[in-house]
Parts: sequence; C-alpha cells; structure tokens
Amino acid sequence: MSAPVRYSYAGTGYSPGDLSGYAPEFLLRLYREMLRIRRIEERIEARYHEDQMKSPIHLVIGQEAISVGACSALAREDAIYLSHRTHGNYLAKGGDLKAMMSELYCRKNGCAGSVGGSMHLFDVDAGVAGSSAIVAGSVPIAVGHALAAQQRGTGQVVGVFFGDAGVEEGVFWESLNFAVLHQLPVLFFCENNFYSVCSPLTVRQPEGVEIHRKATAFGANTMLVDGTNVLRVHGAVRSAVAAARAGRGPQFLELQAYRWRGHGGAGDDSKSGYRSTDEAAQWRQYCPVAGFGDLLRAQGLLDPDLHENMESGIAAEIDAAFEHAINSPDPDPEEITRFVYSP
Amino acid sequence: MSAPVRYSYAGTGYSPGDLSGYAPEFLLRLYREMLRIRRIEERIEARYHEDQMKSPIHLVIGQEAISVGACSALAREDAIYLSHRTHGNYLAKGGDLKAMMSELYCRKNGCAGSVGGSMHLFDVDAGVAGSSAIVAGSVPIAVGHALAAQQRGTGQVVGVFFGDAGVEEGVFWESLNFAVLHQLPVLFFCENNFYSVCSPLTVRQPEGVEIHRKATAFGANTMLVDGTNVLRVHGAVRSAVAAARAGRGPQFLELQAYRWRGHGGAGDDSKSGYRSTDEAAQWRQYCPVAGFGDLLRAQGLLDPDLHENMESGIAAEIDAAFEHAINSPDPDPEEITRFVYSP
Amino acid sequence: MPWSEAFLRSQAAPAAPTAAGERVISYTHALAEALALALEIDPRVFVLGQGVNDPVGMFGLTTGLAARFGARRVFDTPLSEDAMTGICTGAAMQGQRPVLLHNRPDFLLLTFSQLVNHAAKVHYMDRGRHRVPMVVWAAIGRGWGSGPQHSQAIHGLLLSVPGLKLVLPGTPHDAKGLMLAAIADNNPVVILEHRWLMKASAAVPEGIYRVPIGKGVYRRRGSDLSIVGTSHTLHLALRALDSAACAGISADVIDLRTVKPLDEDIILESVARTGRLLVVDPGWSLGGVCAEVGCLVAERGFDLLRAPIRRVGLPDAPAPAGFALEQAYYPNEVTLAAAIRGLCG
Amino acid sequence: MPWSEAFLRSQAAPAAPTAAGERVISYTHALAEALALALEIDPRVFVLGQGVNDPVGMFGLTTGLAARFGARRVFDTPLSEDAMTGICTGAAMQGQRPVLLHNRPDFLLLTFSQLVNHAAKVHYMDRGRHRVPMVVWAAIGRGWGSGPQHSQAIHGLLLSVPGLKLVLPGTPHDAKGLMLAAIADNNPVVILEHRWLMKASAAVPEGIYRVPIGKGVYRRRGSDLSIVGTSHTLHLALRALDSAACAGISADVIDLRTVKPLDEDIILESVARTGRLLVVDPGWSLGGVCAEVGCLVAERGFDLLRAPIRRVGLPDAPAPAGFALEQAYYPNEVTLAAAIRGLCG
Ligand SMILES: Cc1ncc(C[n+]2csc(CCOP(=O)(O)OP(=O)(O)O)c2C)c(N)n1
Ligand SMILES: Cc1ncc(C[n+]2csc(CCOP(=O)(O)OP(=O)(O)O)c2C)c(N)n1
Ligand SMILES: [Mg+2]
Ligand SMILES: [Mg+2]
Repeated sequence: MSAPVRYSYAGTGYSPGDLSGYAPEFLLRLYREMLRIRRIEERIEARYHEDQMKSPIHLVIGQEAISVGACSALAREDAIYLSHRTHGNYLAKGGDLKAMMSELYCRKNGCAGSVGGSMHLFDVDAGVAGSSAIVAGSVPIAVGHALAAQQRGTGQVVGVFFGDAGVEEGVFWESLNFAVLHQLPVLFFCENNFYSVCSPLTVRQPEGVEIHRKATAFGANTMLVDGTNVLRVHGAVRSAVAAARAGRGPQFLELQAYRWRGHGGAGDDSKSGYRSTDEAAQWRQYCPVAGFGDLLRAQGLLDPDLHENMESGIAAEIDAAFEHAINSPDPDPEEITRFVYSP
Repeated sequence: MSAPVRYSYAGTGYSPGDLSGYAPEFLLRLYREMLRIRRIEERIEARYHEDQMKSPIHLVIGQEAISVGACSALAREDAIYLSHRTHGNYLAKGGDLKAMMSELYCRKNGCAGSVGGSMHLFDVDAGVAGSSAIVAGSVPIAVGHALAAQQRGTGQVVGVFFGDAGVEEGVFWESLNFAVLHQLPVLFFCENNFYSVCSPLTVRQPEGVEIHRKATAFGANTMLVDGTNVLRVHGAVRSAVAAARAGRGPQFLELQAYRWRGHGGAGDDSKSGYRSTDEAAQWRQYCPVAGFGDLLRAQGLLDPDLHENMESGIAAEIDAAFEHAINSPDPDPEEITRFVYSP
Repeated sequence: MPWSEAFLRSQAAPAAPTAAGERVISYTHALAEALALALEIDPRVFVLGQGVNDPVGMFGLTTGLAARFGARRVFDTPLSEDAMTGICTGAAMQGQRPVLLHNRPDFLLLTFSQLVNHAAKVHYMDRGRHRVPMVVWAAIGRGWGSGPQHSQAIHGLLLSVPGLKLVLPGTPHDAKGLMLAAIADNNPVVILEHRWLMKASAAVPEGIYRVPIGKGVYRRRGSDLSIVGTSHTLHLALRALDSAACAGISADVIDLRTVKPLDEDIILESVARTGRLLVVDPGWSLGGVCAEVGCLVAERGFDLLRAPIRRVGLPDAPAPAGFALEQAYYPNEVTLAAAIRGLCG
Repeated sequence: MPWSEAFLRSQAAPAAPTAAGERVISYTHALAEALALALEIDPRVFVLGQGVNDPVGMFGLTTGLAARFGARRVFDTPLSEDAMTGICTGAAMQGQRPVLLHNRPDFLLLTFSQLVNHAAKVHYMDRGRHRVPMVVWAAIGRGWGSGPQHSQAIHGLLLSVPGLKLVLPGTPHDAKGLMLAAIADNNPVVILEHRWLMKASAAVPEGIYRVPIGKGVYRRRGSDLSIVGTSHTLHLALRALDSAACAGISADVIDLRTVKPLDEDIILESVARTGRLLVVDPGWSLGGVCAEVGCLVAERGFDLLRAPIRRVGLPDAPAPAGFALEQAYYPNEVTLAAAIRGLCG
C-alpha cells in the first residue's frame, strides 16, 4: 500500500537563461560545491551501516541547491544557524569537513568534541554559529545574533535554516514578529521538503495555507523559491541579503525541495508507505546537482575532464576526512564536566 | 509630557440602520446588559480603595459591547474561555454576579472558592468554562474543548477571549493552526484595545501589520469589527457562530475597542503619560453604552422611566451582590490542600 | 541508527524466568497492548502525537492503531508541543481521555506553560469542577548519540509541581499496567519510559490490569541496605548487586515506579530494616528524585539510618552525545557496585 | 492594588541599624542603581522586558533608564517570553550582556525550551566557543491575591539544570551586588526576587561592588541549630528566632543567596557545629532547594547530624489567591518558630 503523490515539483527546471550574468568560474564553483555535498552524503550513507558513526544523521541529498545557493550569497563574515539537518548548510558555508566527520565518528577533535553529535555542527570561523536539535530552537537565537549585529553595527546578516515543520512551533512566529518589529538583518530559510519525519505537510498545516504567505502577513519580505535550482536560490538570497544589509529588515524565503532519503539514517524509506515511491521518483528527475551539471555541459562550460577532475578531488578530500576521523582518538572522559560553566 | 494620539476610533459610530431587523426587547436587553456591566465595574472601582477586594482587577469599561455583543450570539450551552480581563465576558455569558463578587472579596463562596481570584472567574453552568492569568494560556484549552465537542458531536461552539498581546504568544499561532487544520468549532475573540499594560501595540507588533490578516493567512475565516458597537459585534459573531456550527471551522474576530481605565486596579492612568489623555478622551466619545442608549432613545425605544427602572434594578442587584460577598465567610484553611488531585 | 538497535537489544534486561503458561512479550508490545485495550474499552480515549500513525509507530507503540481505530481516535499532530498539551487539557476537561506521545522528554520542556501553569492546576483552580484525565508519555533518548538536547530525563524538574503524577515504569508488566492506570486516572500523568528497557521481554498478563500509581514494589529483599529508585538505573543496580563486586551483600531493592506521589511508606519500612539508603535515578543527582528521597529519609527516617545516604544519578552536566563520553557520563554496573560497596563498607 | 502596597511596607524587614555615614536605600532603589551602573560602565549591557520603559518601570527598577540610556539599550518587548529568551541567548553569544526582566517567575515556565534546552547548554555544546552572559530576572508575586498562576517561586524546577546559576537575594545590599555580579558573569543567571522584600531599606554602598555568586553568608551565629535558606522565608525565620517562642535558642542562620551553585562548605561547616538543620525556602518543600540541601547534609554531613533534618517551604499544592488562604498556605513566624522549637526540643 503506497501513499498517493501529494507533492509534485512545481518549478520549471534548469534553463539556459538561468546562467546569464554569471561568470563561468562561479557557476562551476556552485556545481562543485553541490557535487561535493552529494558525494559526502553518499559516503556517509555508504558507511553508516558499519556502526562507527554513533550519531543520528539527517542526509540532505536532494536539498543541496538550497545550501549552496544560499551560502554562496552570504559573506564569510555573515553567520548562519542550523537545524537538525546540518550537513549541507554547514559544508556550503565553509564548515570544516574533517571536524564534521570527527564529530560524526564521536572523536575528540570533532567540531563539538563529540559532545554534540551530528545535530550540533558548528564552525564559528566559517560563520556556522550554532545549531539546535530542537525544531525551531535556533530561530530566536539567530534573531538575537542579528540584534547584536544591529546594536554593534557590524553589517553582518544572519541566516537561519529550518524545515517546514519549524513554522509549526510558536517560537518561530514570536521570533519573526520581533525581527520584523526591529527590522533586524536576518534571513529565514524555510527548507520546505513537505515532510516532517514521515508526516506530510497536510496533516500538520491546513491545505491551501502557504507558509510564505503567513510570513508575509507578519510583515516580512518573502519569496517562494524553487529549492532545486541553485541559481534561483542564489539569486533570491542575493537580493534578500542586499535588502537585509541595507536595513530593510528580515527576509523570509520558502525554498521548496525534496528529501530523497529517509528522515534519519541511511537509505530511502518510501517503501515503508508514508510517501509514494512515484513521488520520490518524480522529484529525482529534478536533481539539483545532475540537472545543473547537464545545463553546464550543454552550454559547454563543463567537460568530462573537468568533471572527472572535480570528482577525484572531492573523493580524495573525502577519503582524507574519513581517515582523519577514523584515526582520531576518542575524547577524554573528563570532558563531560568541562564547559558546563564558563569562567 | 503626554504621549501622542496613536489609536483613533476608526468606526462610524452607532447609526439607526444598525437596529434594523432586531426586536425592541432584544435591543433593550443588549443595552441593559452593557449598562449592568458598566455599573458593576464602576461599583468595584469605587470600592476598590477600601482594600477589601484583595485581588488584582482588570476593568472592562469601554469594552462592554464586545462582551455583550459576542455572548448574546452564543447559546447558553456554548462555552467561553477568558483571559485575565474576565468581568465583562463572565457576566455577559450569564456568570453569577454573587459568586464573582465573593471571589473578588476572597470569600468561601466565591466562584473559585477564593483560590483563583479575579483572573479565574468561571461558571460552568453558564458556559464560562475557564480562564487563565497567563496571556493566551486559555487559547489551546478552548481549542481542546472544541476538539472534544467535535469528537462527541455535541454541536457546541467554543469562544475564547484574549487581548491584542495574546497573539504575540507562540502558543496562539500553534493553537490557531491546529484549529484550522481540524476545522474545529472555535471562535477566537481578539479584543484589540491597542495596549498591553502600558505598552502600545507599536512597540510589540510592527506597524502596518494587522492582526486579523495574520489570522487570515493561517487559514481562519476572519473579520475586523468595531468593538464599540454592540450590534456590529453581535452581527459578526452571529454569522461566525453559524459558520462554526455548520462545520466551516474556526472564526477569528478582531474586535477593536478602548480600555478606558488603567490596565489593572481603579482609575484612569493616562496621566502617567504612556498614552495620550486626548486619545482616551476621543474614545470616550464613542461610549458603547451611552452611544447605544442615545440611539435607542432617538428611536423611541428607551424612555427615561424605562431607563430609571433599569438603573434601579441593576443597582439593587449590585447592592445585594456586594452585601452577599461582604457578609460571606472566609474559606476554611483546609481548602488549600483540597482538589490538588482528583480522585 | 543500526548500531543502537543492536546495542539496545544487548542492553535489554534478560527475561526473568516465568511460570508455566505465562506469556512473554516485549516492553514495547506491552505498551502497544495497553493503548489498544484502552481505545477499545473507552470511547473517550484518543491517542495523538507526532507520527503516531507513521510506519515507525512511535517505537512500535502505535503500529496499526490508526488503521484499527480510525483517524479520529489516533492521529498525528503538528510540531506544536505546547498547544497540543493545552488542547489535550481542554479535551480532558470535557471528559475525553487524551494520551499524548512524545519521542523524547526534552520536548516536554516546550510545554511547561501548559503542563505546569495549566494542566496541573485546573482542577485546583476551579475547585473540582473539571478534571484533567490526560496522559503525557515520552521516551528517554539515551544512547542514540543524541546529545544534550535529546537525552534528558527531566522528571526531576517536574517533581515539585502539585497536581501532576510522574511515573517511570521498569518492566513490561508495569509499563502496561501503569499506562492503563494512567489512562484511568483523573489527573494529568506524565510517564517517562527509558529507551534502554524497551527491547526487554518478560511475562505480561493479557487483558486489562492496572498497576497502582503511587505504589512502589520490592524487586528483591535483603538486609544490608535499601536501594530505592526507578527505571533503567534500578536495573543497573540489580545487575551490580548480582556481580562479583557485590558478593555477600544482601539488599532490599525497591522500584518506586511512581516518583510523584511518592510511596514514602515502602521506603521508610525498608530503611527501618536495613539502616542504609542508596537512591538511584536516571535523571540528574542534584535536585531531583535522589534529593527528594534522600531528604525524606533524613527527615522522617533519621533514627533508622546507620550510615550516610548515597545517591547515584547523572553528574551536574548536560548529556554528551558521543559513545565514549556517554560511558563516562552514565552510571553503570561498576559505578553502582562501588556505591553499594561503599555504603556497606 | 492599594492594599498590597501598604501591606508590603508593613512586611518589609526593619532596616538594620547602620554605621554612621552609611547610606540607606530601598531594595528596589538598590536594584535600579545596579542596572544604571551596569549600563553606564559596559556598552554591551542592555535591559529589556515587558514594560521596562513604562511609568511603572518594573517595580521601579527601570524608571528613567530608557530616557537616560536610550531605546536601543532599554526597551520594551512583545509578549513572547520564549523567543525573547532565545534572542537574549543569541545576543549574549555575540558578546552582548542582556538583562531580561519579567514581572513574575510564572512566565519563565513559557521559556524552558530556550532556557533549559538552549541557553544553559550552548557553552557546553560548542565547547566553550560561545558564552552566554545573560541575566533573567523575575519577582515572586506572592501577596497580590494573584493565585496559582502568578505566585510561583519556581527556582526548584530549575535546580537540576546544569549550566544555569540561580540567585535569590535577601537584602538591598545583596540585590545590588548580586545583580552586578550576575551581569558580569559569563553564564545565564536567573535571579528571583521576592516581592515582599522589595520595600525594605538598608545600607547599600554606592558604586560598583559584586557579591560573589555561589557564596552563602552568615546572618547570625549560634550553636543550637543551623537555619539555611534564602529570601523572604529566611527573614521570617530570623523573626521567629527573635520571637518569644524561640527564647533561649541560638541559631546559625545562613543566607545561601545562590542556590545553584550551592555553597556546600558553609552549610556543612555550620552543621558541624550545631548538629541540627532546618532548611527554609520560598518554593515548594517537595523536590526543590529544601530537598537538595537536606539530602546533601544527609549524604556529606551525616555524622555531624544529631537530629532529623527539617524543611519548611510551601505545601504540595498550588498557591491560592485569597487572603485568608494565603495565611494558611505560606509559612509565617509562628510556623517557623514551631519548626525551630521542634528541632531543638
Ligand atoms: C521541538 C521538537 N519536536 C520534535 C522533534 C523531533 N523531530 C526531529 S526532526 C523532525 C522533523 C522536522 O521536520 P522539518 O522541520 O520539516 O525538517 P526536515 O526534517 O524535513 O528537514 C522532528 C519531528 C524535535 N527535534 N524537536
Ligand atoms: C505569559 C504572560 N506574560 C505576561 C503577563 C503579564 N500581563 C498580564 S495582563 C497583560 C496585558 C496583556 O495585554 P492584552 O493581551 O492586550 O490584554 P489587555 O490587558 O489589553 O486586555 C500582561 C502583559 C501574563 N499574565 N502572562
Ligand atoms: Mg520537512
Ligand atoms: Mg490589549
């Protein structure tokens, strides 16, 4: 018994017009970053059964264009906050892959020293300022960061990623209201993949109600964006960043894409029946990575050699990161009582 | 130093057309109920300095049309839930005046046996099902009542009263979302008096953002209503009740009126400077009670005798209720540990 | 998390030997049975929570229930924990009997406004005019590498709250019987299950039975000390007692099962015989159940005590995620054996 | 509430005799001074909360501050307690020093997600990369006839939470010094003030000084028993001690001032001399500070004890609203005197 197709891709796919105005190097960088995230996720997935990453994982395969499109429009000095689905956004913002893999492998040199696990990736130097395993938990914290930025006049903008279920938490609306009230430089990135674990949007928010319109009614500037198209995402976020940086207050982006894998852990779980295998198959036709690669190829920007080069560079980096993590020591037991309080 | 006039009356006042279609007895009943609430509030206010009502009070003077207009459109079997500003809604729904006064005087026979105080008025027999001193605290509880009504097919509708600040609490939006999702028979009565204690709406919600439009974006049927005009309120609520009872889901009404007195306690506090004395004076020109009385008089429905009759009847009832309360005994000390758990 | 499944099975307490004809089922199965029975016998009961009708079925507790009882009685919810708590309160006040399930107790922290300010107080505030027969259930998330925000056993934070009942079952038998008792109770009852017990199997009667809320039970009788506590930590204490390290030590072991209201009599009765008290709890040592039980005995059983009280719970630090750190953070057989020996030495 | 103002004044502890030249100011004034000084010396400090810039000025704590320091440093907030807590956390992580004021601790129950799941854990979770120097302040609402949802002293619910500091000042001197210490602290600090102390006046030094967080202080020295606690309840105990009912009894009286971290040394040192312990607290007796202090002494000071521990806090019931019921609900001089006598008898 399989569920019906509930959520179909509503975009227009990649088209040559999307490329106009962008330098080839930039386009290739976007492609490479998406490919890198995809390959990292695939490797994590492939090795998850070994039971050495003793941490819950939430793969971002299918949602790479959001991470890369958004973070490529932010400056390194800008900050982002993550939800539980951390990997793509952490990596796209420049988070250290080795530190991430060590965290997944529960090692001493993990970015959170093995105290946090995969849901608590951060890399302050790269502007990945924090994350929360509590849905919508990092939203007010990001708004507070933006408040500090406004108070100190740093010129920073702050982005916060959360899922479609994030807007079901009251604290989200409290935070949005405050951000609009104070015209804070904060970008709300709602990654709408239509599901929370196995629960479709329809059992959580009324049909016909659109997330971005709710945010509009709260006074935010909003956009609805095809989250499988890295250039659409980048363009939308770039203009949102400019507006936020110019003091025009919070920007809310609803970015629609599909999670190809199960909510947590490895593998697709569509067979379990909560969503249609057809639905998943439909969305896979709009692969953010392959679709963009095809377009670049069609436009003569990407050739097999270059691609092979990218793949091997990425593979080597991943090999090194896994090796680094696996060979790193466990944390010292005394760590459990360190950093409970700050001096 | 006085604040500027921020919130002006935006309605059209009472007009003869408002009366059409209503039986004179009904119109006189509405008038009498508003007058009664006004007189009760005035009496409480007048005697508050005696320090015998050892309970915080929140007077509803200026907002009587909301209470009476809304509750007159509900059946006795329908239920309502209150916020901290309880008096008017409790009385309009048929709550027992003596039990209320005993509660304010901390007596054994108060509706909450002196355990609750003025913010916890209820009268289950009259359908005043509960209240909360936590802003927006009774909103999800009312929605739960509506869920039970739907589950059991009782045909009841449930109303919940809260202020403009109520919608700043996240739990409000969580509750509204659920109510719309399940198409529950619940009426959200947002009494927008533009202030929370001494804080104007502008420092709490962005200018240009309208409360009722936020509710619309969440999928509720909404109306913006002149809360100083008892007939406009009654008409709006009547159609909302019909829709909710017919299974058309939650109805959200933003009812605008002005609180003439201070947030809590006795007396106007405009002199303290947080709001303009002119603003308060402007609104007093649109007295929900006197304005309606004038209209009834102009239409020949209310003559001095009848009015005098009403006044004396109300005064006698109030005298009796105060006397009842003042002469009632204190609660027994053992009450403090009763009803902590239910058998 | 494939590892954790295998790990959990290895951690599950071995099934106690059962009398002939007794039925042995898993902890999860026992809970699922309780929910099904409650739905069956009482039309006022409904079950809700995030994903209760999904393929995972809340650890298997709710698998098949929605199909069997329909979407009106078993349904998924938005991620709105505080509102859902209030909605259950409102429905319960009208006589319904909601059972609200959460994956993890950490999410209860989002609901303290409705749980503490409202659900726990309604009956008191309206002088008994309404009752709030609702159950809030959550599974302690330890051992998934879940970290500080997904592993907390927060019952200690609720211990002071008048009007709430707090239940921590320790066996499949009690899990079922306490769930049925909680659903039949006319007060808000919070049940915290420990994930590491949920793969255990043991004898569980068929049909309806209720384990009384507020009553502890002897898991073992002995004379040297009283070990008092709940849930997985009590299982660890039992194992410690059986280990070579505790050879020759004979203990009363009391499973409180309910931490509010507390079964003071059983605790004092046992300490009267043993003179020594070790309190164990899956929550923090500081300020929670350990502190309450310890203080209670120092207050009402002082003359019975022959040695200092000891408590074993979690250190005053958030739960770490990583496997190696979890080993150091959580008490285990060895640390419990040391505490037991220390107390008797 | 006119009556309550008069009543509060009558309840205020009489000003202790002061040395020549000492300045006597009210509790509220001392707090206002602390905020003004902190804003003055540190541009990172900002003050926010519902109505902080209104004519009431949060019991007078913030009167004039917005005018003096501007709307960027002192500002009103929406009624969004949970988000405001998270917003303060985020700002604090960037080095700002927010001071978030609430009228009543009951509203903190709306913020446990951000306070417990986030603010208290950030520093731990990111291994010290961020600090969370924020202050959350609230005034216990007892005595306004405020009832179950507006009178709770909820610090006991937070006692277990690693990463938080909990402060309950008892004098104008400490109110100012602890506020300044809390603002200077690099951790989330929750301060609960007791409304019945806020009309008291006493000697308060000018300028900046900080009372160390985590250190108790002797309010009196004696030999028959140790009375340990905080805030208004400790004042009541002092009065009870001075009453005829306690004639001839000499007690150590320790004001803990901070309940997390707890000054264990001062408690044990005192009990070592007196052998008897009475713990008093403005919160519930069950499961809160009383339980923790009692258990601590039974654990680490057992051999010092010569009598059962006693605790005096609130009964296991919500706070009633009415005046007559409040008299029965709250401990007073008479009940405290009885507890003192009972312990020494
Ligand atoms: C407050 C809270 N409630 C429930 C959960 C359990 N949970 C973890 S992730 C998740 C799914 C959230 O869905 P969404 O926000 O759409 O993000 P996605 O997983 O789809 O990226 C849930 C329910 C949680 N972590 N926090
Ligand atoms: C959660 C919560 N926060 C703050 C308060 C304090 N408080 C009581 S009434 C009130 C004003 C609320 O304003 P509004 O909702 O507009 O109602 P109004 O008083 O204007 O009728 C406030 C802030 C409270 N009771 N509960
Ligand atoms: Mg999603
Ligand atoms: Mg208002």
